[in-house]
Amino acid sequence: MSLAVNLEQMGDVLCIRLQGELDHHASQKLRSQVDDVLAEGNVKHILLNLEELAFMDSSGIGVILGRYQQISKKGGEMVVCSISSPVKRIFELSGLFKILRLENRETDALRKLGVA
Amino acid sequence: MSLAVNLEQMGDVLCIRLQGELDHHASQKLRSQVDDVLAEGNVKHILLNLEELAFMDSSGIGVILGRYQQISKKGGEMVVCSISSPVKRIFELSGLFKILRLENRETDALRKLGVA
Amino acid sequence: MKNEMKLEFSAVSENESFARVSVGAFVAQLDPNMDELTELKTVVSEAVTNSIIHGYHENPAGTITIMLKIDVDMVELTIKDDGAGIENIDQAKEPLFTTKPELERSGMGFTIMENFMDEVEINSEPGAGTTVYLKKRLAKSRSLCN
Amino acid sequence: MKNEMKLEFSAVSENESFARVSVGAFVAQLDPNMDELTELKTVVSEAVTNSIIHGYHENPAGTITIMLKIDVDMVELTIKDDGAGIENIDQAKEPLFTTKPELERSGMGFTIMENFMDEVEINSEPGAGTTVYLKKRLAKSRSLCN
Ligand SMILES: Nc1ncnc2c1ncn2[C@@H]1O[C@H](COP(=O)(O)OP(=O)(O)O)[C@@H](O)[C@H]1O
Ligand SMILES: Nc1ncnc2c1ncn2[C@@H]1O[C@H](COP(=O)(O)OP(=O)(O)O)[C@@H](O)[C@H]1O
Repeated sequence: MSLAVNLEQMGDVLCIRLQGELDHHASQKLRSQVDDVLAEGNVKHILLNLEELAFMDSSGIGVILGRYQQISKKGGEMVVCSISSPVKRIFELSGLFKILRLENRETDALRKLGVA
Repeated sequence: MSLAVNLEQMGDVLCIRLQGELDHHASQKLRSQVDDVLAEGNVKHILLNLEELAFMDSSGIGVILGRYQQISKKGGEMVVCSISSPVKRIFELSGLFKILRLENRETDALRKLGVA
Repeated sequence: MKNEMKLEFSAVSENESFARVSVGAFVAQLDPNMDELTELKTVVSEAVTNSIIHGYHENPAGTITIMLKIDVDMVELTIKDDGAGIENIDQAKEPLFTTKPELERSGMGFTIMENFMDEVEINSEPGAGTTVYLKKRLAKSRSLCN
Repeated sequence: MKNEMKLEFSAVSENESFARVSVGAFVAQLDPNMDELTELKTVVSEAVTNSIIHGYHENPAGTITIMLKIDVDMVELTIKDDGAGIENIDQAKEPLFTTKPELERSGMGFTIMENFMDEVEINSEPGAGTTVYLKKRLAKSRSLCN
């Protein structure tokens, strides 16, 4: 199973929906796809919807942290929603929740970011 | 994925419903389960429902032929229904359709065997 | 893309499905269609089962080796045992021929391999084990559309 | 049941998911629960990725070997490369430590392995490759109920 990446921009929020498995191989494609959008300069916040993410290892941590650093420099924030329990454990081990906010559903997350 | 075997006797017909993968490993279990029922002596015909059979190799041919030989000695017949196209190819290669009758649906097959 | 793997495992029937899954997962990198994937899994199942039953007479101490090379649209599979070997290869390849009718073998293994693959090569000698080399070119129409 | 397998494959990132699927299919014979299966797939992914990135610096000519033994409720995994090796193993095991921050490595690989497995042993020397030995006892409550 590989990774399907769905990117949708809503106002100044980039919504990244991931489906499948996020490992080192998939992280390279994800990184370049997201960075292409960030380079356009209209994104402030990122919302990560992980509802359909079946697997993630520490390579996923790396790519998430890298995007976080880019948007946080410009005062943006990163929100994660619909996370499964195995992926949540990897987030917890890495201390990611110290910098990312967790929401249960995409609509709640979007509302709090002011775009729904 | 392993093999799930569902056996149901209806009159003198033994209906064998297979789900999963039928290879050499699974054929050993299937053979002994079916032979236990046949040993009771009340079965004349066999109906094989392969709707949920995802995979079969030549070990499946062997176990099907073995049961066919037992019931045909006593004048019974063997009917197969709901067969998928990859499994059908294995049946065709082995010439199984020369001795088994093919039906599309379980109800049709049972009606023709006189039990539905 | 070019890629290869080698897999060794105990000659027990539990590993037949493992071998199919592993080969299937590796070949998936070439994006085969469903029929091609089923054909490849079937020939793996046939050759591995033969090594377990005929090569090692179900002795779990035996080891089976699968080598798999993929390249663009080409799949090359080698399945090897160090078991009993085959006396008469031409006879073994005949449809319905089997030396183990008491185990309800159908004698269709090699016939299926020859029908599902483009090339089948059997190297075997009594006492020296058996190596089956199988080759298949995939249609690849789907990948070219991507 | 006792069973074992050995898997060798090219050090390319396409094989990370193949390695997870193969190990998962083999361990499935012990009927692990979903959490245990995810944990095992995760540690395989971590160790294989490390061999590709740190061991072989993404040179596809490298070979990675996985050895897997299962026995009743015990899983023993060995993942080996013949690559660069590790200078300071204690430092490498520290959470967040990485020698490749430019590749956005998180430095969490060994931490995850130690959290998900009962035993982790790293054997490595600069120039002599790296071997990671991982061991886990499964809960097995489900199998006992069957
Ligand atoms: N790996 C092997 N080692 C020894 N003998 C083999 C091997 N594979 C096949 N054979 C021989 O070839 C015969 C035909 O094989 P096959 O067509 O697969 O049918 P089957 O497995 O049903 O007997 C077998 O009965 C056996 O005598
Ligand atoms: N197979 C290996 N070969 C060489 N060095 C390795 C290997 N595995 C790990 N290392 C070293 O250990 C460090 C920590 O590994 P790890 O905790 O997995 O984090 P990361 O992979 O994110 O760097 C790596 O940065 C690398 O220097």
